[in-house]
Amino acid sequence: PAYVDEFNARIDAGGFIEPKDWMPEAYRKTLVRQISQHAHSEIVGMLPEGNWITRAPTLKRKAILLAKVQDEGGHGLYLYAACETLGVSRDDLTEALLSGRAKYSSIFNYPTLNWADIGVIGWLVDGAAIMNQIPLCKCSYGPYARAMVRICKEESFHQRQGYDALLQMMKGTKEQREMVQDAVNRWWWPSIMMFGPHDKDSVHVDSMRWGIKRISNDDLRQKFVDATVKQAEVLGVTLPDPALKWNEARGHYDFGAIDWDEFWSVVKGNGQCNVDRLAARRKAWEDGAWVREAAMAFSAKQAARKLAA
Amino acid sequence: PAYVDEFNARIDAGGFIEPKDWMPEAYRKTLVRQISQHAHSEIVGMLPEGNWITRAPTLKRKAILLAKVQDEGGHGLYLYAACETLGVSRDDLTEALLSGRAKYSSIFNYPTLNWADIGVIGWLVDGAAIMNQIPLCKCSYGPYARAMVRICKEESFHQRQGYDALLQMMKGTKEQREMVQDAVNRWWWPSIMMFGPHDKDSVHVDSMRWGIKRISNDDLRQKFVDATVKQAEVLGVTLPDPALKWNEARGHYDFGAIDWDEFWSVVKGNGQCNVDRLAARRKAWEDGAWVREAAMAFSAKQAARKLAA
Amino acid sequence: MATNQEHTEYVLRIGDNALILGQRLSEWCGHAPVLEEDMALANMALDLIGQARMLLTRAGALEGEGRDEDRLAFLRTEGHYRNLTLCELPNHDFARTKVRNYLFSTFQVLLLSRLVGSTDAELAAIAGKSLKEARYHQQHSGDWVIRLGDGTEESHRRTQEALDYLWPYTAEFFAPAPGEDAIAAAGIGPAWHELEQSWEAQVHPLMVEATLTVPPRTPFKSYGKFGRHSEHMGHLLATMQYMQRTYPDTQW
Amino acid sequence: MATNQEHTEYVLRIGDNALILGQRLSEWCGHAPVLEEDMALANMALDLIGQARMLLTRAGALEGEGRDEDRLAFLRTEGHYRNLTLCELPNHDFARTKVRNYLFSTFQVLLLSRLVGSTDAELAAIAGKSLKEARYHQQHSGDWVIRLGDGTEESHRRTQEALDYLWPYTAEFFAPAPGEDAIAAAGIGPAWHELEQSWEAQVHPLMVEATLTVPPRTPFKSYGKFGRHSEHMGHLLATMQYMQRTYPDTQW
Repeated sequence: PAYVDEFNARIDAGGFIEPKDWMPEAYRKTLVRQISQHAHSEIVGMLPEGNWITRAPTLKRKAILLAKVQDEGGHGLYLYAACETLGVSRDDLTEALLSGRAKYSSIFNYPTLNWADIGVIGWLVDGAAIMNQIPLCKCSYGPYARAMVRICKEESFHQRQGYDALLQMMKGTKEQREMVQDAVNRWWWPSIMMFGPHDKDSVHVDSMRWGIKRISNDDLRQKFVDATVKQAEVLGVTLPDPALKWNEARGHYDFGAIDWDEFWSVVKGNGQCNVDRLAARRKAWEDGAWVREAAMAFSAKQAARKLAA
Repeated sequence: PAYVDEFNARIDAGGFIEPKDWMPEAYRKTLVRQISQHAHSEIVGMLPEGNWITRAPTLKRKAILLAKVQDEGGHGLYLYAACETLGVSRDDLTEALLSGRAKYSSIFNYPTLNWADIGVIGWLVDGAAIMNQIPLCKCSYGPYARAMVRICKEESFHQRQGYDALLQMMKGTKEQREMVQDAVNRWWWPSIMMFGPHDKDSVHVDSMRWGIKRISNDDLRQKFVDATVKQAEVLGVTLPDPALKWNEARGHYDFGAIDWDEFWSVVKGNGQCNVDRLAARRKAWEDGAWVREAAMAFSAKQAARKLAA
Repeated sequence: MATNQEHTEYVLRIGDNALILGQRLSEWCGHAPVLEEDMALANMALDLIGQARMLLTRAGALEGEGRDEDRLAFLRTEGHYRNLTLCELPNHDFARTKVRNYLFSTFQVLLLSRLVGSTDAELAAIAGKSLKEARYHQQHSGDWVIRLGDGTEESHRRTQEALDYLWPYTAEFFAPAPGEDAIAAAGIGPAWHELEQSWEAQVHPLMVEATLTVPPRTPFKSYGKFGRHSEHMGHLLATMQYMQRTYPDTQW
Repeated sequence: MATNQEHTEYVLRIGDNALILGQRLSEWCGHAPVLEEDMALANMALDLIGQARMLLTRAGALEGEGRDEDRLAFLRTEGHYRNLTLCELPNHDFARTKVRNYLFSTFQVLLLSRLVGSTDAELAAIAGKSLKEARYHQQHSGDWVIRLGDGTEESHRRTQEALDYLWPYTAEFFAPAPGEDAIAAAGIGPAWHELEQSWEAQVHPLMVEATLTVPPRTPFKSYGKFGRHSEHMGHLLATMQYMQRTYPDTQW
């Protein structure tokens, strides 16, 4: 029918779909799944970094980290709001997260073990996230695209701050350099895995067709590797992949085989922190139930008072 | 009647009253009050010292402190058991403590603020406790007297350990000596107050008549001061009382006026830790309810199984 | 005339309040009842850490022994911190966190309002920058105290318990501190007892609106601002100082 | 032949288990559900700290760099601790505490039973002294697991949750560690995977008696004994190391 054609034409022309426009149910579902997963990742992602706020080594670093984690909460908010334009409430999304039905980025199931992890998360994890997200700024769903513009801007700032923190540490003591190298060793492969399965194993062809996803996993991953190798050199750290080397013919860096068993194992709940992360979010939610109830009860009272007045 | 005379004769002859013996109700009540208060003090007293177990500076000191706090739990157990011979259950006594009806020694409402506090509690607080308790080893109620014999022996050991820890610290760095002096400054007056109000203000004359209390508050306090001044000199710390000086005529040390307002204020619940101490005990009790219920349920099942077998 | 030491300690008291309460609030991050509060609490922690940085820097300059904000924040021993005991108490639940924020920020607004006119121009400038933040903290936490106090039965009970628990610690706000009169005479800042009446005049009506009962004053005393803290402080410091203690003389 | 370093690390792994679990158990002091458990938990913490002292002293002697029990206990950075991750996990509730103690002490009894015949005579002597304690821990915690598992509905739920939470961490007990084969060949002690069958053979029947379901093995891996810990470890160390970090080179 006409509205299907209109939808397809808009997509093909690179235009935006807005909340009030007609859209296929599968498009809506795909978006809800992807945007909420992204929102949950922001929220769960507050935990590994939050783990170091109380132990940040200087007040300046503490302030930077607090601001960063606060930004992540803000990203979560925009993204939940974008989801709500698709007719799903934030509470429903939260329940899906807490029950384990909804996913979040597996990267946050790795622990933050030393202070350099904070810098490395900024550099590698936020760096990989940005690679993934920049194409989303032009994705076909308007509210999501606009949220991503703002998020990408802030993430770039975080990435630079993370990298700067590492530069400072690499100029410091032997122990600091060891911390950075240790953190890089632990975060490199998980960061590479953030781009998801190889294109040949990827199941989200619809996302491409609908203009939600615009560049393939492998292309993004290659782009990330190419950019990161140089940054690692400047930093003076070794990326933990002996197969990593420049391929003149391809004009790209080759890199070693990814351990997909580990990837799927973490996705399926067997990462080091899956249980603790969800438990922390559940505890926050359950401990806070009385607060949310109180806020609602008070609003109702206020409304009743206004009516009576 | 005859049994009253027999009771009084036994007391006057310095003999022991045993659980099965007849005793005046007021005697029983006084004992329950005093023994349970003492038991509660042992239990609450685990908290200020427990505060430092996880931060003890060496493994040896950690072990000593753990053993000491464990002994205090043991003292609590003997004393509750002595109370139970008077027909009151441990659960009832616990409820009395948690509801605030029963008292415990006010000394445990002061905070432990540096590691030297642990040594000073051993030296001064346990020292004062021993002074108070040695006469109780000959008190007229048999189970209490026997419990006190064992407790006094262990307390003397604790006192010596505490004093040794302080000697070691005084041989150490300037910071360590400052810690010891700071701790002494904070604990001296509260220790002096552990002997209770001046005899002229004391209301427990019956305790004397019944052979529960055998030496007056002021006499015990003087004995403690006399013994402690010399130990302080050996240690090289200053007791925070400018009025403290040898009185040749009395053959005792004179000392300054006690701040009874502070004493009563802490007794009445306004010490620095009254609220936190009771809250900690209440939380332990409430959080542990399911464990106690499980243990009872399991016992009942076991008994039923035995019966059925 | 106020001595340099009195002046330093006066500024330290204000800076340590911000530092230690900021540290406590930052513990909430990722654990708040709603996402908006995760952000609000992180934001307030950030404000306070920012204030602490300026104030400790100023205190270090006054002291003149070359201690910067980080040496002061991380490398003092417990007895040298000058914060109010209230600021170091554990967060406990959301009610206690919000009631504390309200009691403290109300005090802070009054203090900063006076400090903007300080004869210490740097202190005045810091106060000027901080005042807006403190006002927001007061507004935000006051709204929550009302909402929780007048919310459900449970929220009322928890909020009343929070007030009962925290109230005794507020006496310390106004306890005379050494050198305060000289500080006041020099126009550096008020003796804190000067703020008591205005503070009470703001707090009581809000508690009435929140359907809460302000407990009577008792002889309870706390001594954090004199360097004698609660048992909670040592644990807070063990965490906060960990990196600086473990890796001395290191740049981050 | 086992190298000196392999031998040192082997002893460190055993010593750090005792140290870190002892530290965790000591947190219960004054907060247990019944007085008898306050004492039992303190007693077990004391046993473990005692074992840690002997084992770290032995490890320090093997290492030959002059580090005594306290330097090893308090002045290593996180990545140099070799304890099983299980030992560093927070106590959580009484059920998790008891299930952990059972899972760990059952392992420890098997290990110490083998170490009493070690070619390292000092290690053998330490194992001899520690074995009785470990047997008591196993008996005591096993009794509690049964009591809680087969107690009330709530205690069953909590105990099953504890087992579900802790079980994945037990895989680490038996994961091959570098140099273990050489250690075994030298008769110093078993490679820990040798103990797996006996451990499973003891644990499963007890869980059945406790009416609990042992979860299936998953690919979950933890790496504490290789020096890669959980996020909980850093917080434990911040507290435990506080005094030694704050006052370096001081005798206590």
